[in-house]
Amino acid sequence: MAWVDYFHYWVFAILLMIGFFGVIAKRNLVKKLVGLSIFQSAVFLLYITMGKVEGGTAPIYGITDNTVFSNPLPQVLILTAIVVGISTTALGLSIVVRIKEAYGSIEEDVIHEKDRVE
Amino acid sequence: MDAWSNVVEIISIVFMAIGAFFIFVGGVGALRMPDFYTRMHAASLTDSAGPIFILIGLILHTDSFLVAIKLFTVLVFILITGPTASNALASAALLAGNKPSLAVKQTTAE
Amino acid sequence: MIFYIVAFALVITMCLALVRAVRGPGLYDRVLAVNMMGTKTVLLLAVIAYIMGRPDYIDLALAYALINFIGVFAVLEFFRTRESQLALTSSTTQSGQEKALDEQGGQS
Amino acid sequence: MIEIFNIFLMAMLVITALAMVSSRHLFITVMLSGIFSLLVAAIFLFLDAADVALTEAAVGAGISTVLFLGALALMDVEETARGERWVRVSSLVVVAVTTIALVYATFDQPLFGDPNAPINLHVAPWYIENVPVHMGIPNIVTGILGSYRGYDTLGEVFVVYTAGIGVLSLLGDPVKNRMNRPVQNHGLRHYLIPRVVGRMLIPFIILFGLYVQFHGEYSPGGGFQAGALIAAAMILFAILEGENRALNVIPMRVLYLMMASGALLYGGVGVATLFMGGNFLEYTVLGSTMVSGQQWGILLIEAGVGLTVTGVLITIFHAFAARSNL
Repeated sequence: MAWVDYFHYWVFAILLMIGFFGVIAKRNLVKKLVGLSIFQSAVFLLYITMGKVEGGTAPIYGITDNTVFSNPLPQVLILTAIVVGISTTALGLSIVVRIKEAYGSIEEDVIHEKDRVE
Repeated sequence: MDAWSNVVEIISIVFMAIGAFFIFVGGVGALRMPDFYTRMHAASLTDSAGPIFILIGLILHTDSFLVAIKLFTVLVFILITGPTASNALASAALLAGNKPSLAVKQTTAE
Repeated sequence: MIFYIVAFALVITMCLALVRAVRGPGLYDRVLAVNMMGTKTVLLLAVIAYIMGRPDYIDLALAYALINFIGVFAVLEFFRTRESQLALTSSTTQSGQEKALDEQGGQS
Repeated sequence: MIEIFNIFLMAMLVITALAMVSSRHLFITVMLSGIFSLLVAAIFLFLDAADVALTEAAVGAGISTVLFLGALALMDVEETARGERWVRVSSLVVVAVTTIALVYATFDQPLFGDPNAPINLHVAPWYIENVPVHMGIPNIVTGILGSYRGYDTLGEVFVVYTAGIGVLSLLGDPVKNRMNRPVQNHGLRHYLIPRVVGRMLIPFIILFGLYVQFHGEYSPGGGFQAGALIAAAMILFAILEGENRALNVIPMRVLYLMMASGALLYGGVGVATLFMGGNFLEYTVLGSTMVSGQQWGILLIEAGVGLTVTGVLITIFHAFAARSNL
């Protein structure tokens, strides 16, 4: 099955673009952050997919007799990136909370309108 | 392979099949039931029954004591947290004014 | 073979729960679907551990079994604080407002 | 055979993402993001990334939903404006064109699971071969994270620390914000069943977190996962008993100390190795042999990572919870 080999990459491309659409087309700031986190997950998925080795297993010695391991390096990068991702999402959310307190709205249109009036 | 391990093997397969059936029925129930509380009823009951059978089946299938203990711990935690989560969810729904609608619907239909 | 059958039943049930999560109709149906998905994921991880012959994967199932319900408690707390804030700001029809919120959730 | 499950899960992932972006109600989006995280964790496990799946499980199930709900409690949950039509159409066109370009580009990618793909040929075989020799620990991911890629991890820990400081400086000190509130939040103290069961499970979550922290060299785990799990336990306590009691258990001063001391411990190990005659973060000089020195170094820096991540995640939760929109 040839298409199975590329299926993971296609899912990555589609997810990436769904997240991108959320960022550019949605006017709600929280929605933009959700779009960013989908984008982020798509990139995580690409890294982990590329590190998978056929017939391999999780890179921990001594649990099975299998000595073909999947690539551990992308896993290291993504493991730290997930925790960094939630921290930066929290930072974005706190900016949105401050915007809501200053402008009374989290819709981009309303915020631009208020900026124009002042 | 002696007869006893064959029997255990068959019992474990039967248990897992029953568990898979319960899980699937729960999924269908959560999809087909008419209002929120009945859907929650279907989902939460089978979410307790399915894991009991599947995890006991897995425990019977294993040789390692450590794995059996870990699976048993998973089972205990599922049995504790699942109904609690259902209770909290029903509390949240009632709190926000979501009433069971089945009785009302029946009287209006007649 | 039985592991594959069980895993397949779990994945199909996850699809059914996903349909419930996407279609709604209310807000609580989504929470119910998340809760269902959680239990199925715990079982799926345990079964994958057997399919792949990796007993250490059961640690993951244990992690999910332990912390999966925190989200539902957070939902209860969310609606409780929202309710008490509505009661403070307008003492009139608080449950009516919540119902309007619920219906809007159902339409989307 | 296993690929079939993976394809199912990935299709569900795409459907979930579409529903997340198209839903008009932010509460629904947050709930669907919980499902998204569950599916991603299962897919990571199918792709042999046990450590990553454990991180996604701890962060997605325990922290992420709670944080989003904490932020949503401060704002409107409905999306009112949809934006102009031309914006939506033009962004749809841009997205469609880029998707086609990306899909076209995937045909030049190495095949899925190819052992001879460029990514699997350069440093990875060396790491897999040398982790048992240099460090004597079975978990290759922990070995790379702690030692070979120690600089990366140091940077990530400081990014997490900086994000914690950023949230604090944007939202203000939780203790002061709490004193200005008209109504104090008592959590789920009046809900008997959640409270009893939740309190019973908190010690087990913390115990499991410590197991993940200190068994991380032998099984999936490490400081990042353990930090998220222990933070989830404390967040659960705060939800059940109200934030005031949670702040009595771990005051903000202790949380600030945890955040800073974890990052300092990590940096301090590096400086200590400098003084002991090695390079920055060269753990070999810490012990009598290479293996024991490396193991001491990894143990210490994982402890630092766990402290910082726990401190930052609990601090972020308190910062959001103390803010009131009244």
